[in-house]
Amino acid sequence: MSRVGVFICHCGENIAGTVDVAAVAKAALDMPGVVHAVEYKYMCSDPGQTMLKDAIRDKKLDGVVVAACSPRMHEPTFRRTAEEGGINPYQCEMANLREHCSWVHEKGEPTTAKAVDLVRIQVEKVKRNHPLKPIRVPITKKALVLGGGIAGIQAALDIANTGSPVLLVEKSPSIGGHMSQLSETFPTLDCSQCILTPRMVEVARHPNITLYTYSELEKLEGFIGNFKATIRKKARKIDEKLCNGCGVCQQKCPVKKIPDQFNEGLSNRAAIYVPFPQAVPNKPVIDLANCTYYKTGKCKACEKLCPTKAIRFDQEDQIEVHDVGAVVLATGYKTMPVGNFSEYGYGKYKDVIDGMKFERLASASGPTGGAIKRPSDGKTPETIVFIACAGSRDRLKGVPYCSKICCMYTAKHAMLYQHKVHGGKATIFYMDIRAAGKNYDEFVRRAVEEDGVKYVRGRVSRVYEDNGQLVVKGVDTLLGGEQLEIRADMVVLATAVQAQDGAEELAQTLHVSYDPYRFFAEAHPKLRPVETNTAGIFLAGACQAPRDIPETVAQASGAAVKVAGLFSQPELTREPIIAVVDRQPPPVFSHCVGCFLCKSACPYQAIEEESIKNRNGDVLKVVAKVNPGLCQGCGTCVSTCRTKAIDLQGFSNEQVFAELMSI
Amino acid sequence: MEALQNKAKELLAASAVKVVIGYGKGTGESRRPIFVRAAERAGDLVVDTACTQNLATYLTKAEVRALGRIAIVAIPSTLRSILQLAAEKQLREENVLALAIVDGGVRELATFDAIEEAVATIPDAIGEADQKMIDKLTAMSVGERRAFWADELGRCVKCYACRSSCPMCYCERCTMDCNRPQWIPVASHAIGNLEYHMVRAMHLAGRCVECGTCGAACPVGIPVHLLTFFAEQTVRRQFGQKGGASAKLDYAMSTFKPDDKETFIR
Amino acid sequence: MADPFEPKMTAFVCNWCTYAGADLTGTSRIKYQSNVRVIRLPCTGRIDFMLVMKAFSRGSDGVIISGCHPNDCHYTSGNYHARRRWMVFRDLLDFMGIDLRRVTFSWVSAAEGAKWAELVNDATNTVRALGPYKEVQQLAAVGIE
Amino acid sequence: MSGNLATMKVGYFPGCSLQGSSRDFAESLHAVAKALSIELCEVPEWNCCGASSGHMIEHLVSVALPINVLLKAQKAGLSQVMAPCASCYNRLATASYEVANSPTTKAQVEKVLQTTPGSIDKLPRVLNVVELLAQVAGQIGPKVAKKFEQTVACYYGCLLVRPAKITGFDRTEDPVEMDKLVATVGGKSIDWNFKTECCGASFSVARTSVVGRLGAKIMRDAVERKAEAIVVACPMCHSNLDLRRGEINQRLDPKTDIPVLFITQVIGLALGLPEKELGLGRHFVPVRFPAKPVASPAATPAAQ
Amino acid sequence: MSERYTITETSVGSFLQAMTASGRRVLGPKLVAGRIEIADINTFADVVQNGQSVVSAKGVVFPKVERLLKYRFEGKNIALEDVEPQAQPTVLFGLRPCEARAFHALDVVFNWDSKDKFFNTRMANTTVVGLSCTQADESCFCTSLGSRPDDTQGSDILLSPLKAGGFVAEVLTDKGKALVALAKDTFQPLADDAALVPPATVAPAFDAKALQQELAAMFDSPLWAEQSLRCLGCGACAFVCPTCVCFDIQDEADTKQGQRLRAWDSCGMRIFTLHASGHNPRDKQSQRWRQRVYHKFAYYPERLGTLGCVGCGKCSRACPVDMNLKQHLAQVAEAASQG
Repeated sequence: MSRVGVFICHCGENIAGTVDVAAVAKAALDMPGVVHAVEYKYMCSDPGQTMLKDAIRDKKLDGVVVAACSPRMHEPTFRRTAEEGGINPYQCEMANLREHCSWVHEKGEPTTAKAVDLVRIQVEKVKRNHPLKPIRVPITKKALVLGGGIAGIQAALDIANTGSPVLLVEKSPSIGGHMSQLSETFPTLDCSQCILTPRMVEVARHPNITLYTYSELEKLEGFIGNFKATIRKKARKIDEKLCNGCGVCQQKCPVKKIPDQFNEGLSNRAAIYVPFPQAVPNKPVIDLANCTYYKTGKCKACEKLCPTKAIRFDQEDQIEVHDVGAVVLATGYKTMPVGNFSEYGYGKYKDVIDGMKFERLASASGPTGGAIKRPSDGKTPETIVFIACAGSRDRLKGVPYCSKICCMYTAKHAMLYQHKVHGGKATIFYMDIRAAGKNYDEFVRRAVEEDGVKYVRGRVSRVYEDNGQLVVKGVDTLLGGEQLEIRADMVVLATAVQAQDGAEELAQTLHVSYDPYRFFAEAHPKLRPVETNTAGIFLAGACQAPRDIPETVAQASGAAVKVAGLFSQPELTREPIIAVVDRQPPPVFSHCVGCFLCKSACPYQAIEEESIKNRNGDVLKVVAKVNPGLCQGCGTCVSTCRTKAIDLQGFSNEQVFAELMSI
Repeated sequence: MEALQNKAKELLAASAVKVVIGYGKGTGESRRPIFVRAAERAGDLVVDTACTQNLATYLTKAEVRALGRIAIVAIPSTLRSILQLAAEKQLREENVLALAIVDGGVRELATFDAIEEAVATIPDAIGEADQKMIDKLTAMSVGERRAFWADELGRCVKCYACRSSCPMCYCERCTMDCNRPQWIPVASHAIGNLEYHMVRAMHLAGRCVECGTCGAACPVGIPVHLLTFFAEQTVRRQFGQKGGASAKLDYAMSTFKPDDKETFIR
Repeated sequence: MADPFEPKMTAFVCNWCTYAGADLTGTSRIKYQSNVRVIRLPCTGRIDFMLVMKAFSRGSDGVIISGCHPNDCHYTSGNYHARRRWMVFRDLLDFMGIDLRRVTFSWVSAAEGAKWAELVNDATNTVRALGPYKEVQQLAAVGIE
Repeated sequence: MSGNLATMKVGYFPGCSLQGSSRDFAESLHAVAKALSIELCEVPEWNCCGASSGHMIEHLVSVALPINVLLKAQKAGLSQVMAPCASCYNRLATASYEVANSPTTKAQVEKVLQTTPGSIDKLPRVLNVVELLAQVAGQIGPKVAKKFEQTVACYYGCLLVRPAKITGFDRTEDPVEMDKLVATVGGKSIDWNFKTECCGASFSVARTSVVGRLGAKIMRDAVERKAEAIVVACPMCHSNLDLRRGEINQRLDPKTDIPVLFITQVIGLALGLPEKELGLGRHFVPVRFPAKPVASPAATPAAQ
Repeated sequence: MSERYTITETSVGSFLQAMTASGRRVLGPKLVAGRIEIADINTFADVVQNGQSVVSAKGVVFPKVERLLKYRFEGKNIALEDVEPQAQPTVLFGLRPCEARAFHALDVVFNWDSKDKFFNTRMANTTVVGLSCTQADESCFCTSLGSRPDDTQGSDILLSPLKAGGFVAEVLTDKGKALVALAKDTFQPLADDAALVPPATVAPAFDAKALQQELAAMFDSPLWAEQSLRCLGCGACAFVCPTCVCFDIQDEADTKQGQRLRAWDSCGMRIFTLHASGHNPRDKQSQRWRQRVYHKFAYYPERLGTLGCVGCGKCSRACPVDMNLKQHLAQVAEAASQG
């Protein structure tokens, strides 16, 4: 027979003013199993808590019900007190006499009656509580960062600087991401590469960072603190140790006419190449699709001429498996393919380009050395039109969301154009100008007021060529919806930002959820923006939603702190409110029949299959097993289980049933 | 019938299977499940319209499994049972061979894929009389329905013939037998019976193969199968999923769609 | 004159949205009828359908079930599973003759203190109008000699 | 799409114009359909689609009228209904869309159409003429008797492909289906920029000056890009560019006399059908290749 | 020495009325929705004269659920409340002789050591009017158990149909006399030439006495596994059986009150012998099936001096997988004879 103590709090007048606490105490004393019931002005006060502790000792209580405010308020407090009093903290329950009773009902008999019921419910529950131990899970203090753009770089550096090792995995041959392609950055107009390159180098040099470029994550198993990551290092066909990045191979390679992705196809590269001069690592990679040797079996010019003999045609992909404790997703974004905007003539007319191409044109390291020349004939465009929201906020043919960065970079483009082409005329068609951010609106104003960029509020219906001249046909909604036809030398489309290719597959490999646009979903839109719903996996940058550089960097540091926080603990301790599958002595072993319907019900992939074997190792039964590291304690499996073999600690069938029976 | 007997003889002779579960002659005109373990007994197998019991129930019985690889004479619902049992990891492909009765002849279905194909051709329809009864019930007022079931379930003696004969009720410990807490009263009084049959129907929603064997098994003639049929139809109507359609798990009650259409939640 | 009938209302709510919402009702001092007794569970996904039937067998005149709005589940999808369960269980209850006007399903978020009060009042009034759930409560005596 | 032509049966909704101003469209359509063994079943007791007047005055009427037609078609066992007139097509499609997407509208329509048998839930699919021909494009190629070796400008106008959520056919802003058809019969279609510009539509009668101005832009671009003919799939586009050519030419220099053909006529010619059957004689701008340049402003023809 | 009368069918009607008038509840085999149930008998026409009810009449003296006691929690104390069986005087009219005999098998258990108040009160208030069978089916085997379709044991009055219509009423006990006294004038003295409809012929399939001996040596026979392979382990057989007496005692309680119930149970079910440890001495269906046979045909006669079976065959008819007890026992006997 259990010995329960009931402690009723007046909460000053908050409870006692409405509920007859003395009557509640008296009634409680009559409840089977209750050996002690008192009321007190403030249970949460020091004397209150001391009272509780003393009672536990003196009355040899094995269960405690504190009838006071909401458990969401003080449960931790009183559980700690109960523990100090010498019983298991989970032998303490709270009856919510304030939020759920005294504050919401009128003074009177029915309200006191309800208070008594609320106490009885918890008494019945606590009588069936079992001592629980917090769950302890070891942590591998090594982080995996996916994506070597600015987000990944920032996160990797911040984590590495806290002293934990980091694996930085980038699928392309160099880190740097989109930012390395940008010319200058809003709202300060400082050169993108000038601020990025030092960070890239720092990553390469950092003792705690292992860099995996030209590599991809194949598989991620396990759970928070205990992931197993399988990484595929694609064969560069280069011995990175020997290669000194002299670049001879690039010069000597006979194949030269391959559109250069880094320059958005505005220039060409060789079949063996370093993506860009500041690439980290500064080691080339052989593009198998275009290499003469791989196509014809002859050539090997690079091999012959390499001064350090670093070329390895026989090199194979390598698979490496690493234990990591946390993962930061920083896989970035892509810009929308403009194919479905044929009315803008992209792809049809050479001089209709997208924002990223313009970045390369405007970049000092770009194919034109930063001079704005139009692709068709290299002529400097005297009139240029920018079309904002090419795909963004377009439910029909594009994406319904706002890509966030276009307003700013379009303003920047126009500004750069005005700076580089004196007397040039830049016009921007826009829907709305969204320039929220430090110094952002000022920046746009500057474009309008100082650089004389012409903003036209309206959409463009079509871009067409009228004997060799581009004509942009649009409407100016501010001037009474008058149709405009602007003859332009060049048109730049601010194409929408989209989730990276393969985001969906990656999300599934990692079991993180994603939104309808394949951006990774944060655990809570406001309060947990850098966490995913999968413990131990965090988000940084544009893989979560369109982001600009400052936000990306801030978020990356945020994610890094989450990782550091996790790694700062000796081991993971979690509330033991988790599901457990029963285990019975032979011949039953468990009441689980192994139908595993619970498995698909679990939001956390926490349910595993366990084979129960005899001494000779023959499998006697395959039953479910809950991974305490993954289980979050929702209990969905419990109500899915027909045989009642799964139960939820802290909200067990017996407890809930008893609560119901006590009403 | 000969076709089946020959097939059984051949399988047993070649000991491709250790037992053929089928129908044999029972008391009077009735048919009973039989277990043919020797080629020379294959002649005992009977196939006719009286063979309506879903024999899949035996596939999960330890005593039967112990005999070795099983060939089972299968009516459509038996095939669905096999798939559902497979989806619930209760059955391995190599342990069972379905002998489907198709217009008198017999078709050997050795793989789950083959069974899936066969099942795909089964129309989603229950017996006409049963459907009529369900429609009649749904047309009643809620009070009339309560009265109907109070009367029917009043006869229930909790012999659990429905549960024991159901191929999907293979749990070693049924909810009914849980006593900490005692979810369902053991006694077969009105509440106990109501709760028992409610739980059974819910546990079969999305898993029921609509064989009606439970109803047929009831010694006091309670149409308990209407409850599971109704639950199964509800699942099909609302989620388009059904029990025993595939050997891969697709259990409506442990999956969801964010846009499941519901109108009653305020 | 005999006491007017006061319905016994039992509520099953999730800890993160509705229970917190009900807390907010309290902190905002919004008054509602005191008939309801709340049983707190981590998630609507944890609510075993039998609890609902049991509540009636045990003499409740009405039942309230409430949790996080779709998309807001603290456990990402517990409420979606729960919703499916109710979609089927509700139909079954109805088919077996249980009066659905006595079962109220709702999503009440942690921010919807007012909604909780409204919900409880509406449900309680509905059931009060329907009267005690004799039809089921009487069953308790049936079949025992 | 639909494989065996022999069995292809499509509902046919003529609407007012195909019996009046655009008989040539009707004739060529039937001729081509016959040649491609498509059975056009006129929707029994069809009624006005409610275009222009209808939907400007009373929304419910503008939806109920087309739905009534579709119900009749449904009763006649037709799974697809083809409306050659772009305006009819647009009304029918819009109506189907509305009842499918607005329960309220659906309820209202069901109320007013109580007497018409059938179920609004499974209405026949609505097609325009290009859509239909696109379906059987595969069968046209082999049947070509003499290649239609002209360079044309395919002009879609506004109603055929817009609004996209309703028509759900072709690329809204930059359609290509007609161009593809022209290609299949050996023709060449120019890449131009007025494919979906407004032709003035029903101003054709009310304010011809508008038609003149808009038409001129369209014709200019087409001619500059060396089009020898305009190909349309809409009675209004046709009459505006053909019947109102005088009005248009007043704003053009040089003036142009390139003919305006219905896509059905183009295909008909390629299939080697006699000009008479294709109603080529009914055009105001004579169908000649190459069109001879006009000297004087063409007098606006007297109304017939 | 028993009294014998004749009674016409119409007089039976008035006899029934007299019983009801005397405040007795009259139950008997009656056709309800195509099933024979033990239900209220109002007129003679209600009585089904041949064929077996699905569920036996056992429930009249041993209900499927009966309340043994009630209690309330008053503060920390428990207030017990004894309940008396409400035993309305009952006549079981037109009962099959086999069922009539079955009450003895219950009696020996309920009065084995302690006397069961509930059973005895109900029994004392029950009068059995048997009716000889003139038809039987493939599941009947009373004759194999040394009984007859017109056996008088267990009946207070036994009716046997006359060729000429009406019945011979053999009044066997004081209870019977008391019943007759209610409508003495409906009975006529028995004429010497009264010719009975010959009772049903039930060919003996085995000899129960011999079987009891044989079973001693057959505990480990493979036959049990063989026969029970198709057994589903449900309780249908036990719950329709007129002699099965196993019950379960259950408390149904909450924080305010509770009651103790006695409910039918069956040895065919797996959990019947399941220990708390998880160990189950009768884990296999074959063991449970064997137990059922031994209990009725070996242990009963050994310990209680009577068979635990009356050969009514209800179990065979109720079984969802056609476990035919008669056939199975015959099989056992045969196996035994072959040694």
